[in-house]
Amino acid sequence: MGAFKLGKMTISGLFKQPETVQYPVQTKTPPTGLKGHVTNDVTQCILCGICQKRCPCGAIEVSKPNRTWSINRFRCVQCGSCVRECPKSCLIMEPTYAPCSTAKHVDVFEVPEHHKSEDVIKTSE
Amino acid sequence: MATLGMLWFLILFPLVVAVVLLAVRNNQARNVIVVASAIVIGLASLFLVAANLGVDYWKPIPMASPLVVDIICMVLGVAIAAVILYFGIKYKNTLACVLAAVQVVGSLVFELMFAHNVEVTECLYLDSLSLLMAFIIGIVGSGICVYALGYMEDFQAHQPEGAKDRRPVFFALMFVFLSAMFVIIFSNNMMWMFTGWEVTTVCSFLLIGYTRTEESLNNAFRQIVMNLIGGIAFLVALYVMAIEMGTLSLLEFLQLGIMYPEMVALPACALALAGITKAAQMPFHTWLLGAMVAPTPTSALLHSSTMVKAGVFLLIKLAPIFYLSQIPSVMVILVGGITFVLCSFMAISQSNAKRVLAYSTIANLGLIVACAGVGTPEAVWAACFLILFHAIAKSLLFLCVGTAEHHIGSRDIEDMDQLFQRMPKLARFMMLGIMVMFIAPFGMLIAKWATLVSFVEMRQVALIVMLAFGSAATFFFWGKWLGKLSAIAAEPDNVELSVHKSEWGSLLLMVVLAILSCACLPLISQAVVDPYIQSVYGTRAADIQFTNQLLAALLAIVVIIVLFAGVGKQNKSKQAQVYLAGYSANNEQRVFKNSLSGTTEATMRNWYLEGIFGETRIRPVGEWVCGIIIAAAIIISAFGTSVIF
Amino acid sequence: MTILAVLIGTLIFAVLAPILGCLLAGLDRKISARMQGRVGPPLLQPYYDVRKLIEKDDVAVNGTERVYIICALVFTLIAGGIFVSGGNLLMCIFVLTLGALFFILAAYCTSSPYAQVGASRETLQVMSYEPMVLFMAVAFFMAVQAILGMGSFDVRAVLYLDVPVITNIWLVFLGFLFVLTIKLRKSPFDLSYSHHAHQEIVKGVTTEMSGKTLAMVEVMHWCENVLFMLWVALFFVWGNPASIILALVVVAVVYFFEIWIDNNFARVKWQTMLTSAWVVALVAGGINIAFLAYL
Amino acid sequence: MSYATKSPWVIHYDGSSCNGCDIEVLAALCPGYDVERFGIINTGNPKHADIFLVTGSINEQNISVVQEIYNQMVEPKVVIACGICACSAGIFHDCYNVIGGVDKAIPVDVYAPGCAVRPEAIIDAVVQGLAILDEKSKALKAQKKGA
Amino acid sequence: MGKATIIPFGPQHPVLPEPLHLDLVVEDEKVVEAIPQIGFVHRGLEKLVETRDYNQFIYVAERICGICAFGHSYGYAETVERLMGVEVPERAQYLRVIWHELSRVHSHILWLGLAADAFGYESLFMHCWRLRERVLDIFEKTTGGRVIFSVVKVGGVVRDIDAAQLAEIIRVLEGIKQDYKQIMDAFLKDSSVMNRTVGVGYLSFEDATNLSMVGPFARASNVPYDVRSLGIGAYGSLSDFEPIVDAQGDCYARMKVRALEVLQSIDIIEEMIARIPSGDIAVAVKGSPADGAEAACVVEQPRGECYYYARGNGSKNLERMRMRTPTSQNLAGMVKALEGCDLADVNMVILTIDPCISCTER
Amino acid sequence: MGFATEFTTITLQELPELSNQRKADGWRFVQLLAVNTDAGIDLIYSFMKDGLLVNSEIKGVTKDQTVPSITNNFLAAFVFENEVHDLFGVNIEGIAIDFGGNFYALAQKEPMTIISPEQKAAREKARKIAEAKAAKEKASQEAAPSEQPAPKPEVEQVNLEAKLAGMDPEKAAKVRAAMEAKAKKEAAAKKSEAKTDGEGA
Ligand code: SF4
Ligand code: SF4
Ligand code: SF4
Ligand code: SF4
Ligand code: SF4
Ligand code: SF4
Ligand code: SF4
Ligand code: SF4
Repeated sequence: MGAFKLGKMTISGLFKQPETVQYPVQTKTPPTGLKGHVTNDVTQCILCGICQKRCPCGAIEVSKPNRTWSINRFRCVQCGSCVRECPKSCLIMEPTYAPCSTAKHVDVFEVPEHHKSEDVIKTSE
Repeated sequence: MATLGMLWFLILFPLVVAVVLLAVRNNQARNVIVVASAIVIGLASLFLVAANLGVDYWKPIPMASPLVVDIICMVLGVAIAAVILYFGIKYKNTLACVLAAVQVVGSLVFELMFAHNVEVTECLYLDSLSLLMAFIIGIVGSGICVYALGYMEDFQAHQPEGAKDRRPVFFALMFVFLSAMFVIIFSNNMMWMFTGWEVTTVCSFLLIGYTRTEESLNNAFRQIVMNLIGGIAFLVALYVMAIEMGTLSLLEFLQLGIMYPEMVALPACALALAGITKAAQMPFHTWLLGAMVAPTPTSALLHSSTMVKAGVFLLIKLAPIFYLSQIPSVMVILVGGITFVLCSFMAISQSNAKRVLAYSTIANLGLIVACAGVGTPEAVWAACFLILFHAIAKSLLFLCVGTAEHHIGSRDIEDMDQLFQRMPKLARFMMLGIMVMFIAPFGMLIAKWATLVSFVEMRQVALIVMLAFGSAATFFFWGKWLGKLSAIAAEPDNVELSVHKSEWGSLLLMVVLAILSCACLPLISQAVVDPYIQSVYGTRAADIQFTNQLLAALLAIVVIIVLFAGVGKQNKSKQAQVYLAGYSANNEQRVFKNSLSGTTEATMRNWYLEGIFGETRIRPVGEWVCGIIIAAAIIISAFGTSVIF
Repeated sequence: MTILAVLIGTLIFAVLAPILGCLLAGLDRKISARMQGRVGPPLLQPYYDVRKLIEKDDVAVNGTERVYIICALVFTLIAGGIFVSGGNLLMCIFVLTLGALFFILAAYCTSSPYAQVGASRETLQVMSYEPMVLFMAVAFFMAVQAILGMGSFDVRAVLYLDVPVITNIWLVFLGFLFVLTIKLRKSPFDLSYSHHAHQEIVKGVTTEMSGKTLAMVEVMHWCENVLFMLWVALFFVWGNPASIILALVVVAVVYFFEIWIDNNFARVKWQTMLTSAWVVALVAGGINIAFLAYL
Repeated sequence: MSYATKSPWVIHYDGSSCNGCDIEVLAALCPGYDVERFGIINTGNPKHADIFLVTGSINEQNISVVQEIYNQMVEPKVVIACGICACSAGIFHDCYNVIGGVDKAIPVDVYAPGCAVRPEAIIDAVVQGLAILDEKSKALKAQKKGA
Repeated sequence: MGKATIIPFGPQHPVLPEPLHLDLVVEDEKVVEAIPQIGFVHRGLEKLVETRDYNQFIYVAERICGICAFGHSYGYAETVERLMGVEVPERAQYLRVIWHELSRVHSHILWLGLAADAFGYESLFMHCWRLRERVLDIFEKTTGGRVIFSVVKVGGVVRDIDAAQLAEIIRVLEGIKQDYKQIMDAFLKDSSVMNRTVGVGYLSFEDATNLSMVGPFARASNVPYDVRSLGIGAYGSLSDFEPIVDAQGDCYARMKVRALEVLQSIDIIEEMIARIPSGDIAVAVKGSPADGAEAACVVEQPRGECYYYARGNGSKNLERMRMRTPTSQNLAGMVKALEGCDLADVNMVILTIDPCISCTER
Repeated sequence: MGFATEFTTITLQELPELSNQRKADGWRFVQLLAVNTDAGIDLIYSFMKDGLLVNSEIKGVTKDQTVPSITNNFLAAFVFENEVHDLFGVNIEGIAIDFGGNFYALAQKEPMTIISPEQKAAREKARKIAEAKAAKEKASQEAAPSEQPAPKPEVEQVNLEAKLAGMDPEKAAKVRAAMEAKAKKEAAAKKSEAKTDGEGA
């Protein structure tokens, strides 16, 4: 029993620096591996579609004919499984979260043609 | 002499009307008679007040006690006892019979053996306090009689088919009652006063038992038993006065009392006990609660705003004695104070509007009693205002409750939700009545304020404490009732269109009185109350500076304007829904979806704090404490008296 | 005291109290935040809040609510005016209570379950603190009497004293501090509606209020708080002008103490509030008054 | 700037969130991020709120609740969908009892992605929402003047 | 006497962090009747096994709830591993326990904060959440997420915690402990807190057993049941484990049990870190669960025992996945504990079962 | 204390007896769950005592059968009984707190009994695998079971048609279109899956 059990902590709060991260003035340094948002190093991507298949949310769409790799960031739950499963390790989990927006949209990446990719598929087949 | 005539007129005219009414069985005719005589009585008392405004002296009106009157008194005494005995035997209530027998024997012995030796030269008198009372009885009382017309019509309509229409008796009783009240306030001869005292007791007995149901009879007998005890105490006082002091004149008694305070301790105590029973103080408060079974609100109203006033009237008259005489003073102060605080507490636990009103009545009477007990000019000033405002506000409230009861079918406060919309005018009247009862700047609170000041000046610490807690409780129970009334929701049916004209008339009268009395508080103080104080104490008393009174009056007017002109209108804001946790079914009617996929209305029940302020917890405490105080005071004073003589 | 003085006092109070009250509220939030280990809002945040509320759309459950709130605000200002003009302390208390009643009615009139429960609690709160407040006034009277030889409820009487009333009624002062927490709506007594911490009755009394109405409620609370602080100051002022400085210091300490209390208590239930407030009133008020009366 | 932007009071409703986003909304109010720095107060009462933070997706049973809260908020008001579920129903979009993101029930002004949405993202979203609030507030003022 | 006060409580209500509806009937603020309704969060995610294979479903499973998200991914993985007969490397098991106990620390501190909010003690709430933020920092550094981590997979975990980080965890936890002890004092010894919790929402031992209550809710009624004492996974290697119980059965006891469990969890983490073996963090899982194969498992979530059931059908998708969460089990006890409490206690009593409607309804 | 699980099968008639027995012996009710199968709904009641988790299974409860509630013994079951009623359409009689089918407000009635195309396909595939496995085992004892070839689209088609026969034509058409797309994707996916599985180690 007794009162003011928190008294010391409340008073000392007045003299201590608050533990607040004063975002946006101040930002925490993102630790390695922070699950922010997924980007694609399109120079490596071979449009194999594995990421699309592995994604539990259907957030990724790979279109071979259009040579596009697109991601719906308003659907991606940052589980990272696409990153782990990509055979080319071209997906990167950037440690910054996807920006807010007043409208939902899909980020489309054009994947350039590159010759090596054909080889890779062949070797792995 | 004109004044003497007026007094006689006020006493006798209602009696005549009563006799006439007994004979009239035609509704129409009764209505005309009642309205007309009520107007006559009202005007007469107004005239009396106007003619004697500012009388700051005792105004005994010389008139030897005519033998006729003495004989009438005696006959009446016997008749009263006979009535009680008749009912007591019929309904097998031994206690009532015994008490009635004691009383009739006592008074016969007294009159035949002792009273003749004592000559009272001035049988009637008039002072400003009587004026105030006359005003209340004449205006409020007759207003009630008018109200009763419409009310009793509805009441009769609600009775089972073929029930006997006893309305002639009812109305006759009402007028007899008025007459008896006038007797009490105008009589200098204590013998007469005693007779009037007993007549009110019996009238109220008959009115309470009007419906002849078991409950009403029980309550009627409780009333009669308690008041007979008071009556016997009155009689004891008369004996002492006649034997020891050789006077039956109120004035002389008071003068003697002021000179020899120890000598009058016993009669003062006995009279105080009489006043306490009549004013329904603890432990006798239950009779007033029981009186609430009588046809609402008529008899309740008589009890609450008039009859009980006889008790406090007597006590205020005795105030100068209390000021000087220790024992009766302590007894009255404590009983009044304790009654005030405990009954205010118990009012919290009540949901029946009439019981709340009854408790509040008892509590306020307690305060008046305590003021009388303190006996300073300031306290008496406060007491006078308490009487005035209480009478007006309470009658307004009783009338409102009665009308509401007939139109919403319940006298439970819980059923008065949203009365603001269902009966817009009535609800505002009721709200006004409630506000006058408990909140500054209205009359009751200004009077309470004066009470507080007088207590502080007299260093009555116990009373200050009781007043503080009692007032806090008062705020709570009135506040929650007020809240009930003021709620607004979709409730389209306006059910007040069928209210009788006579009811509106009386209601309006009370409202106007309430407003006027609040707004004219400074005037009333100067014209009526101050003169009385002056006459008794030789000083002016108002504890509350004139500017404060004025400020209060101004604020009261503001509130009244807001109440009648400001609220209830739709302003230009957009209509919003109330918050029902996001789960409305019909927001207008406060209906939400419930857990079992149906719908439920969100309702609100007031707080009753049964566990703290419940009757069963508090009542025994009050009854025992007050009972012991009274017994102790009487025993000590009786002992003291016997030592002195 | 004349009516005119009250009028002038009210005007002065109506201008100054909101400003001071707003700053006080801002400071309160800032200090509370720091006590909770966070940064807190800007000092003028209460002002921004009220300005925003005024800008909001005009929406109401019914047209009556705002009328009651206007009354509540006006009576609070008048109560302040009475005090500032040196008027009667009891009158000041009564008029403030009238304001409280209108505030309660405003909540009741909405027929909203949460607002009504809040209003019930508010009524109970008034019942809880009222005795102590009355005792404060009575004790003030008696203390003035003890010092001057003549009692008075008038606030301006302090100017004629040679010692502050606190010397006679420190016990009452302590009791008053206790109920002050109820009046300031601070934890542990923030039952009827709370500025912070989520409550089982949503926003209690103010649940249905929005926009300008809510803005008025906020302003009313600022004014109330200033008035309460003036009451506190009253205990420490006497004929010497320097005493005002002492009073200001005391007010600052008291307010800080209230903030600290606010940050160190769980909200009590009504049973505890009622009984503790009454016991404190009875003990602190009763004893002190008895002391003054019989000595 | 209108004052609306200096005192954005919020209300939070948990649509059918997994709690992940809820606690992040609360965390934003707590010392770690302390959004009261911007004058934000979590009111818990639609009548007092300017910004509606919805977490979780919309389903059969809560759609009416979300709509009711929205309707009870006083103009000007802004809706922020917090988290993937609120934006698009995310990983649950094909559940049999899920209708979709919050935009299926009420107009959404800002979408804050993240599973769970990070407090920083909530702050960003509120800042974006403030601009919209400001516009709406001005529009309301103009409309009032016009009327 | 008269009618009753009937209040709709929720689904949107400031004291309810989650949607739950109660029809409250109160008299003078005393609760006469309280009928709960849930269903506002029901998504139907158990049916998602049909469209997510057993590897993907773990991301659904951890989104059953964002507070013990880790526990769900852990319980799910454990069950599927049992279904398929997979042996998880020891280091992975230890890591799972470390994260799981960290989750309990964060969850309990979070709960304590909410409880403080429920009885109107704002600064205590704030201080709890201030501390919790430090636990979240650990999560962020070791998993990349603050509340949802996605670090478990069937067969192990996807991330290791290196020695430096483990040391860091110990350091942070020691720091937390210091502040936490003061906060715990406020919860357990402050008279104003005790005033609001002692004797409130009482549930007897008999009721708790008859109603099959689980978790701290049951332990506060002296039921010594804690899944961790069954020694599943790395819990089996704990030197000693005694469930924390209290016989008082009221809100105070529940608070106390949780408050003490925070310290217990910190001890467990420290022991795990001290003894963690080196080695692989995952094994490869091949093939599909057999048709008709069944497995069940229980995990002690912060809120109590959580039951998992999986049935295979021979494909990569499970035939049925089922989680029975502690809250759904404890609802009956909540209704019981609500009887006769005060309106002001309603949120406190509801909170003391630490309800997670999200996982109850899935 | 160790932890063990056990699965037993009981009949519907034995349920009250089981519940009484468990109550009498001081077991703790753990949960009730349902699984939708072709034969009806499987109900699994779990009880626990001293670390032993026993799951008693009632196979294939059909719509016309009524299951007695066990809330008389285990009140905590009311949540699950209501849930099983709402989601699986099992008739449960005498639930202590019966929400009468309104425990959840749902877009579809009894959603858990709707067999989605995915589930259908998965079951089909599983059946094929099992068949193939059985065939293989019969054919040669020495060969270890290995990856199956993807099910032949034709076979799936046949099965699908059988299932769709009962549906209304419009819905059937939709499902059919979906299935076609699905089948195509599946075929492509099968390959990649095989590959990643191989690489995962
Ligand atoms: S070619 Fe290989 S990598 Fe590309 S889609 Fe087919 S299986 Fe996948
Ligand atoms: S995010 Fe939505 S569409 Fe994609 S897999 Fe999850 S549930 Fe399906
Ligand atoms: S991180 Fe997860 S959810 Fe996001 S795109 Fe990759 S797999 Fe899909
Ligand atoms: S898995 Fe990698 S390589 Fe394949 S499509 Fe996705 S990003 Fe490109
Ligand atoms: S309302 Fe009731 S009490 Fe009044 S007259 Fe009618 S029946 Fe009698
Ligand atoms: S609203 Fe809630 S979170 Fe915000 S300050 Fe108040 S208690 Fe804290
Ligand atoms: S977005 Fe993620 S964390 Fe947020 S509610 Fe949805 S599943 Fe939970
Ligand atoms: S018990 Fe609650 S916190 Fe834990 S998983 Fe379930 S919903 Fe989440």
